[in-house]
Amino acid sequence: MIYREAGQIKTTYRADMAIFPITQDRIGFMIIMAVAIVAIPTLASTYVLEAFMIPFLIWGLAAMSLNIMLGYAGQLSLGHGGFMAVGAYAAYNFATRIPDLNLIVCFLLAGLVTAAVGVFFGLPSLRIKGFYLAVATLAAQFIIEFVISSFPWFAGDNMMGAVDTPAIVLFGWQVDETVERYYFVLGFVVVLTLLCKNMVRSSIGRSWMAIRDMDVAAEVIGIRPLQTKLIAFGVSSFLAGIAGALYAFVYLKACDITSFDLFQSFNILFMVILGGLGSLMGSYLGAAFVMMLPIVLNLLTTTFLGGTGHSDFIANAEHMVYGGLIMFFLIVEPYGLARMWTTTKEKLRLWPFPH
Amino acid sequence: MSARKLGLALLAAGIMAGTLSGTALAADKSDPNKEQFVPVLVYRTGPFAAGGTGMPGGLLDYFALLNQRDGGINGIKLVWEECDTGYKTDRGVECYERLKAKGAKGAPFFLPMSTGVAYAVMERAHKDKIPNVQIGYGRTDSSDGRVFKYSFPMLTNYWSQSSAKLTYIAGRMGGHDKLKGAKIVNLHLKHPYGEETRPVWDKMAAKYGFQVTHIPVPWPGIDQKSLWLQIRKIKPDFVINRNWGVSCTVPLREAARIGFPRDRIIGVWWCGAEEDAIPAGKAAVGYITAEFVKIGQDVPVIQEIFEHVYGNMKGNLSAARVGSVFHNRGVVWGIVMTEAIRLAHTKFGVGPMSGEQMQWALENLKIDAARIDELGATGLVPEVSMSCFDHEGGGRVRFKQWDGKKWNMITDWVNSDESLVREMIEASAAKYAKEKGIAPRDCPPTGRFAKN
Amino acid sequence: MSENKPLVAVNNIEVIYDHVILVLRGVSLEVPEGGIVALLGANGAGKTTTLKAVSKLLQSERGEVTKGQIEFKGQDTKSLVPNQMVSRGLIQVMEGRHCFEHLSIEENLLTGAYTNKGGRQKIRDQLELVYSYFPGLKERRSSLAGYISGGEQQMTAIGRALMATPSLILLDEPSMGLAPQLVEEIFEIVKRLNTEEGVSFLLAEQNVTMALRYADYGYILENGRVVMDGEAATLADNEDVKEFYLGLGGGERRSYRDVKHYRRRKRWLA
Amino acid sequence: MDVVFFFEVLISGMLSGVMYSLVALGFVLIYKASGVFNFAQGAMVLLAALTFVRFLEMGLPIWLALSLTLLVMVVLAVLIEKLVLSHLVNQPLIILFMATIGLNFFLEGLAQGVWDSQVHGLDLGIEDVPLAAVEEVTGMFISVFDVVAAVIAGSLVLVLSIVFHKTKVGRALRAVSDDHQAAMSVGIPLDRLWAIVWAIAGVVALVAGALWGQRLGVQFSLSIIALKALPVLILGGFNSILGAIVAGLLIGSGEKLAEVFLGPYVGGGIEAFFPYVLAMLILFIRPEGLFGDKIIERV
Repeated sequence: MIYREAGQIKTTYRADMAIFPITQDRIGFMIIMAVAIVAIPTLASTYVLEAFMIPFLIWGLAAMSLNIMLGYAGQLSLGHGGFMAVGAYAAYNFATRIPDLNLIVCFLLAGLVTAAVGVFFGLPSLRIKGFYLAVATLAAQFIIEFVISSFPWFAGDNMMGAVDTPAIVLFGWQVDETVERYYFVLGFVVVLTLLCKNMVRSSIGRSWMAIRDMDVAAEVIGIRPLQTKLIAFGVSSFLAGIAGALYAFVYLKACDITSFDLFQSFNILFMVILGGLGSLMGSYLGAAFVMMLPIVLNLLTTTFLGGTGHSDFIANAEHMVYGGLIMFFLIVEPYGLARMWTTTKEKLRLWPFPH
Repeated sequence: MSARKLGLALLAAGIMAGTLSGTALAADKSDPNKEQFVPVLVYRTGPFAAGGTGMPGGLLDYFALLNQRDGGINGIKLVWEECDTGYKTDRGVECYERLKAKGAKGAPFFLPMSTGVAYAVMERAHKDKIPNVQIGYGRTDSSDGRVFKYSFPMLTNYWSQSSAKLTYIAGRMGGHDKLKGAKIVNLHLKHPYGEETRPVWDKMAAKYGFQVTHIPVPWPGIDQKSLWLQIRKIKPDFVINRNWGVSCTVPLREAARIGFPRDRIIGVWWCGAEEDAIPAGKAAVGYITAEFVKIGQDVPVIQEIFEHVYGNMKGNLSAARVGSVFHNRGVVWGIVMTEAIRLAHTKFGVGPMSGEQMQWALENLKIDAARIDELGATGLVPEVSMSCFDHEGGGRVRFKQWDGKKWNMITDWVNSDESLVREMIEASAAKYAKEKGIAPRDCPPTGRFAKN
Repeated sequence: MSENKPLVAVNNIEVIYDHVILVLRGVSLEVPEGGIVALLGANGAGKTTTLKAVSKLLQSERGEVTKGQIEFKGQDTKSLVPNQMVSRGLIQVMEGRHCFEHLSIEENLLTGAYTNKGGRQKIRDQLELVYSYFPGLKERRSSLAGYISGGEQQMTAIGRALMATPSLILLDEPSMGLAPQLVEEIFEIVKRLNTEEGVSFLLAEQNVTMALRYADYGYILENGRVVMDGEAATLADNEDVKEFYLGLGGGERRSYRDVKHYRRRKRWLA
Repeated sequence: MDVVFFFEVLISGMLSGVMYSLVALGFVLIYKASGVFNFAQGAMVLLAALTFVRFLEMGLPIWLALSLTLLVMVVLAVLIEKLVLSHLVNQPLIILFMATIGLNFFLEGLAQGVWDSQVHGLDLGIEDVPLAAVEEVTGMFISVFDVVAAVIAGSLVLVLSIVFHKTKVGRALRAVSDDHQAAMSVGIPLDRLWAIVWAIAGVVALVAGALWGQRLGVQFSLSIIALKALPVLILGGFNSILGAIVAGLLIGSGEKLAEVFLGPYVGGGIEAFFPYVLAMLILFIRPEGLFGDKIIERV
């Protein structure tokens, strides 16, 4: 009886259209926010914030950006690492070349630049589909890497190739301490996630899903495929660009093209699939899994086997466990961690009388 | 169903244990005031594992030797914790955050083990006051210690190396004046690390009147046929091999295919390990690379490691790798870092050192020939003379050649073109200082830069 | 029910998907040797699930038979996998045909002979037999199955099943998306196969009129339960069936209270 | 322009391309049999080559090392089928794709964990030197090794094409890739077929691994070659064995010509993305690749 929508009667349209129509979900959301805003910063160590929470939020945002494209609009992209790079370098250039530009504006501009790039590389999506579309986005990945590394202008004509990002200053407030940087990222993530949540429930979200499920049929009922797909590319790469800027400015504190290579694109894809296609929450669950699990495995071996004299085999065993767990989770629940959550809710709804 | 629950439980347990382990490890049994904690980054898996095990292996072998033979440094035992980055920058940052506060006084210094990690922790290390030490790699312009207080690209940096290579090439051609009209191809990885030496080659080409062609190798560089077809058209006198991992080996094969002499390929030291030459087989014979240590087992300190460390089954590598390129570099790192700890003890008293104290020690470190002999490291380590002005403290390079079985040292220490390199470093560092709003410290030129 | 020993006996099975969704509860049915049995019901009543439970295809859909048992030729099928069912003579033609789009019609048919151990000549003979029932397919034998019409695909699918020389074919919604004439044609062929080749059929259909015309016996499924069964003729005569499945309500509307009365009656029997 | 040089670039490019085709072939096999893009193919190349070279280093004669490695790959295929794939039958293809990513990590760890992460030299006894005759007549440098590799790749393609298009098992495999469940419904034993095809893919991986291993040394980087095989795969069509080889020739020659003749004008290194651009351009004309099965869309 803990989780049940029965008895929650919606009396207004507003209530019916709320983001969290079920009270328990609403309470759940409040709890998550309370934990994220109050509990984590006060309880977690600097290490946990720096090494887990900040990158987790950024990767969650990146995964959400791909999930919008893949999970909602059905367009596979292996270029999101490249889009993040565009965002990072765009933000770097805005921040260093236009003095006194508010950093939030700067990030948003970077997002827009990335969106433009994303839309450009999304053009082939009208004709090319599925895994074949992946090639277009792979080309995007490599072309972006090539352009950024070929023209030193992007890296501020720096002889070193990699560049440090400027300090984050907002209205005279220097975002420098770990907790401050955590809030900075959290702010972006919460606002953008709520916006996305609303977007996927709106008519654009529905037309994405229609395109995903059967684009020819969607076209027949009056959805313009190219426009819809391009909006998905645009929104998705906008988010990816912001995630990239956050990654460079807040996490790495450096712009280095090698941090946005193909493997990061793959990682984002893993997060989306493991988290659950077409679930915003799944993006974050997936990000947690893909980003944190290897570190946790590593910490576990360090804890239990001591921090010295690891054999190569143990390092490789971590890979094996990680790969094994991916397969294990897929076998147990192919539709991702988010679906696991839904199934659990289903069980709670029936509890204590299953059938 | 039970399997699913088990999975979730495992995940939950994993995350719990992960977050808790930070505290769990701090509670060590032995007296923390008698120990010097050192963070050690490794990468045991992936395409660069040869270096990622070899160098930490040598470093730890030397630490083990000191613990075993001398009972540590002035009675302070060295203890360490490894962290595997897999050669990924983000994991490197995680490792930095994980290890920076361990030990009695936190990490005394940090060896990032990759250029990407070196960049990513540059600012963090500065803020945390932990010296970021990159020996033989890293951010070249941080040799200007006035701007980069906590970054130490020690022994020699890439620009020094490139100028030393030119000195070597000039020697082969019969003097710097013979360089005029010569052709050199700079075959480099298309990657910030690979591109970093382009400006110095351009500058030297202008100075000495030779022609340099930069040919970027697209990652991962497993097939460089088209590049070598271009090289064949150019007919260069020398080819610089500035790659990393497998892309170091491929040029040797390609050169053999078109009959380009291998002793005219001069590799960066990161293309100069056994692991780079062996896979090329016969194609590698004659290949020459730069080096900043001495290779082989015929050094007393390496012998001692063999005896004390491997003799007591405390070795960190398979015994066959002792004396190999990566291992000896690791030993040299160990020597340099422990000498700095020793120096710190003389000023701050015997005990675990903090990052700030090590910053002082590294800036004042001098290892002269007499001390090197005393350490049993004659020829293994170049002389070091650090200062606030000069965070490189050396800049000398040796060259070695592959004979099909092993590396043979073919030159003694070759000097770099100090004034040319220093000028570029200062320009780049000044730009950084301006961007970051750092006021450079006021330090007088010292050692090799002192104006007499 | 016929006197013969049943070919398939489904005994009180319960099917759960994904560990949570209960789809079938206590379904029992029998298919006699040489019979055509119809399984009737609306969308989502559980017809397809029943067929897949029998053919063992359920395994690949995260579904699970949690209670009851299924016997084929007197043998419990619990531990068998689909290809074992096929080689024992039970094959399913899935809803929506499921032809192999990138294979030609003939290649499609030949895949059906995968378990046919009779050798090359036997397979050729069987192929000719199939073509004799579906002459249209022979003409288009080299066309890709993805490009042929729905009716041809349905024929290909049935022909493909025949290639395995089955004794029982589970036929799921053969009428789906086809023109009435084509449906009629296909049912005629089914009937001929039944009488001439002695193949038994278990037929899941929404088109109750058609199914009851050709079947000997019928079961009506609702919400995962068998609510009614009987000889085809009896069912076709039943007032409720007429009203709700055949659309032959007698003139005036009845009150809502009467609508589900047979359900009430049947609830205690299920 | 120097004509001889042009042809030299063209021919050596084609020979390079064939080396990519060898790797692409492994992908094609598994795609053809299950519709799955096998991300772990690169790891399989690594595992096969590493196993082979370590057996050789133990002092086994080459035929024994080869047979033992083959055995390992077959056992591996059976295990993969039993433990992973059989549980994922009929799931969306992206899920199976994801599972192969997990498998990729697992195999990378396994290969390096059981053997090691060091670099091993491998000498198959095929000389990697210019063909003297060709050099004398034309002035072109064409390596013996490349020609041998091309011949091996060609024969593999021939044999596999026959298997897929002329045999019962081949037909069944193509049926499986179209529709898992329908294949099961007509009595095709998915488990056995998948084990077979993964075993064949393992064998192809061994061939690719050994040839690449001689050139690069047997080391982790072998798994990265998969990346170069990707555009070949896409251009040729995921399920065309012939396509893999033709696309290899096209991509190889295309990227070399581009790098040599266009590269210097844009800073060089365009080989990294040029194959993808080439593949993309051709996909505009044929969205299913040059030789891939037509994409059939019905509403």
